[in-house]
Amino acid sequence: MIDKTVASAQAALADIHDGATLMIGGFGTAGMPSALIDALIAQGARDLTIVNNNAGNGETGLAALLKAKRVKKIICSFPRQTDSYIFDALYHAGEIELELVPQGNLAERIRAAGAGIGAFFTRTGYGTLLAEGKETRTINGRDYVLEHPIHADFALIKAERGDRWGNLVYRKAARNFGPIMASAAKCSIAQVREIVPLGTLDPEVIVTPGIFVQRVVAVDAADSATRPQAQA
Amino acid sequence: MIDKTVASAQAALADIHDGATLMIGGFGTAGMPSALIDALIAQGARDLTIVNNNAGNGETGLAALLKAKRVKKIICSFPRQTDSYIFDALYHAGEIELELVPQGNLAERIRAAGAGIGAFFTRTGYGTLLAEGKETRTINGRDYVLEHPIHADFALIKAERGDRWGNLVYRKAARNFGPIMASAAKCSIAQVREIVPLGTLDPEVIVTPGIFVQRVVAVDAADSATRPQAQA
Amino acid sequence: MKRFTREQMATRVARDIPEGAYVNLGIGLPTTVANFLPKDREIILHSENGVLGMGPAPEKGREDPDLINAGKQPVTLLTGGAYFHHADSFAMMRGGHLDICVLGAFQVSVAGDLANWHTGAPDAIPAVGGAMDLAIGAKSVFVMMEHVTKSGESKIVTRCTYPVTGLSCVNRIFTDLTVIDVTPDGLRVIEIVDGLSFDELQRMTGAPLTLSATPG
Amino acid sequence: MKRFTREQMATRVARDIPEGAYVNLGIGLPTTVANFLPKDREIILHSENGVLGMGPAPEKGREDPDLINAGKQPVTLLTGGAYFHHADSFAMMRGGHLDICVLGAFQVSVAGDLANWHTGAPDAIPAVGGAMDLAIGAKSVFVMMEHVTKSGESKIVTRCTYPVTGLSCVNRIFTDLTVIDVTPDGLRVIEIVDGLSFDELQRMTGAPLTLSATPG
Repeated sequence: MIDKTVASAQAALADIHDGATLMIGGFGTAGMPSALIDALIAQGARDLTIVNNNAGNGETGLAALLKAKRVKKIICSFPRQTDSYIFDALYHAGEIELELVPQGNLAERIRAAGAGIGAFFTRTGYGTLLAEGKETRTINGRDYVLEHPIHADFALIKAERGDRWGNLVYRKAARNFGPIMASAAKCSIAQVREIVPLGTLDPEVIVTPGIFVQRVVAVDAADSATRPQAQA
Repeated sequence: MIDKTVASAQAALADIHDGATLMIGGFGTAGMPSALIDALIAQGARDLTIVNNNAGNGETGLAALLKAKRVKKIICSFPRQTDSYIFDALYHAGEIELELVPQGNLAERIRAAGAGIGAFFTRTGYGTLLAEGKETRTINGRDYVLEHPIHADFALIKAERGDRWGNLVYRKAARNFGPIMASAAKCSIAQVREIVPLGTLDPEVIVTPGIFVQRVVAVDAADSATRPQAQA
Repeated sequence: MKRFTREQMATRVARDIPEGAYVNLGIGLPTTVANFLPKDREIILHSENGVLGMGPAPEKGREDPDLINAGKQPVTLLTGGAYFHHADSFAMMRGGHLDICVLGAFQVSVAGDLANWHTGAPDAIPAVGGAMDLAIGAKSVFVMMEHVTKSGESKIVTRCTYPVTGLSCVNRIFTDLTVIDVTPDGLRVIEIVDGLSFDELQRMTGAPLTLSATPG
Repeated sequence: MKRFTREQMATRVARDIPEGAYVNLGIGLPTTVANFLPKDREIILHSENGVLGMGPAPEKGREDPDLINAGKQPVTLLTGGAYFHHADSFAMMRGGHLDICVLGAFQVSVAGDLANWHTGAPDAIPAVGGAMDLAIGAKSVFVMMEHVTKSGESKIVTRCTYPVTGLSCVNRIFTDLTVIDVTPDGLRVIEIVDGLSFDELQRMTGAPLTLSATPG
């Protein structure tokens, strides 16, 4: 019997190696897999390359991972935020490498990795600093830049519910990078609020089919600090 | 008030011009928008370029459009079927042009058009007749072919339910090309079994957000000849 | 000197957003346009983080951390809205499906080049987000900005000195002094704040202007 | 001469599909493998038209025209299955997410080149479907075919004479006479039908074979 559920975040992350490339879901804190990140900090892997939209908020989640000096390089679109002071300090100290990618190119490069695309021409970034040194081409009178896929060893994502086949559904705008990151990593690990019996998730409504997910771990509701008291 | 619903298939297709490129949803007859195709035959537009996975089955739907000699060219992956005799005869008579595209390249080229991609490198087709004359490139030791997007003037698709904003949900494997074709055409027209009030479709479950759809038309259940008597 | 207030600017931008438009409002000043959209128009707001049909901020205490806008502020969803993932969301932006986006700017050039993501200062941490995707992807790009910097320099320029976000992408500029169309023939003024002459406006602007034959 | 029956071939292929595998079965003979999968293994079948977790044919009278396989035959969905659109479905195939695909073939070469979509006859209407995507996309490509054509020619060749579907893509060949691994060192026989010698097999095969040290 297929059973992708794992008993704990600790067990789910046991084989993450030093130097690994990790995609971490979320847009700010929405969709950020905080329980997995906490377990990753405890696990100890270092020299990580992290792919995320941002570079951490406050001192929890991704920011805590940065603070623990586990991250060699970050690939993101929007590191600078009002509460990104941990990243800011590391960056100014030259202790972290930054690859800044326009958000749409970030999403498309992740999607390309999952879809087997070798490279693609995009208009985004053409003529800007972020396309410097990159191949360009004019197609039907419009200018494009060639961008390559971003693959990862692991993806750490947050979903709302999952089953033993790895099927996932998300909650509102916490979906964001989860589905595409799941498709782009060799091993995708989803933190979910609830593991449900196979068949509970409507086949019309599953957002990430289990083929893209290797491990599913339920985290305590109490752990999901970002859950609202009342739903808006 | 936004209202993308249209009273009839006839009205929905009134402005399709001779020489237009049309995407038509469906994989075989599953997801084929038969009511729209019937209305298109009545409407009379000719010299059409059709993008579909197949080239018609029997004498209804797409096959009937071919039989009426309205199609100049077809872009598809699998024209030859046991019941594709209308296409077969036109093809052997030299009365229709065929662009044969591997199915995954067809899907990806349609998706690329909707997503603003200028071109992409794909492994599919490399070294085969279907890549002859196309640019190739080796990326990380693997060989790729460059493929370009397929845009359309109109997309004719079939969905299960739609609302006045154009939001759509599909039914089982009839979903197939619908969502990507909707995104790739200047004007996308969806035939639905039922138009529902705005808000009926769960925002987590909408497959095609209304931004990709310009017109929605409900067709009589009786018209949907392919509906099962009992659901499997 | 008289200037359009921020509310007047937002109202003016909102006036140019028609019924049924799909619109993305950038972070900062553009976000405020949402509060001034005519109530009799159905306008569908897109948020890059996977939301179409974004509604206003929730009541206090009803915030949901899973439902935020691009600026990470809590929002709501209108009836008819939908959620989707990031690649689909950016396909909407990059594939030309948005009718209008409204962006802030450091500079806009005569050619419609936009600079709004980076001052180029060596110690600044660069951050771009979805700005470059919006700049090249929306059918119409509106810029909303002060006409001059705090030190009095024109933000409308012959050539951007800040790093650009996109080339030849801006269609209309809304400042606290004027509304200007970016055309192949140059910058055409279609509206000026009351009490300011065209010549005075030209003197405060770092690129040549022409007066539209049919001012709006 | 003794040969594996079609049922034996399908059973043999099925034996090489492990618990938990994501598998696509091509049109024709490969489709029959579904009927021989070991009952004690959970194996997830993919259909290119947007189905994961495809189940067997429905009972008579329970067919649903919206739920078909790649061959357009009615199927069912297993508990835990899912539907998705065509680009997502082919992303699974092209992105290397399928563990195994099983395809029919006209010819397979020593290098693992596959020819299965087109005879090359000038009057033939070409049709390719998803064959080229499966050939390059699945982690393992199994070919299932008769060992020789009706006229007795080997379908295993030094070089394909039919138009190829993909280059260096086949991993294992199941014929009615043998099971062969395609390796960088050439074709290694891992199984032969009872009563047929290696030498006899080699004589019926249009490319050099070696006998595996550890025949399966």
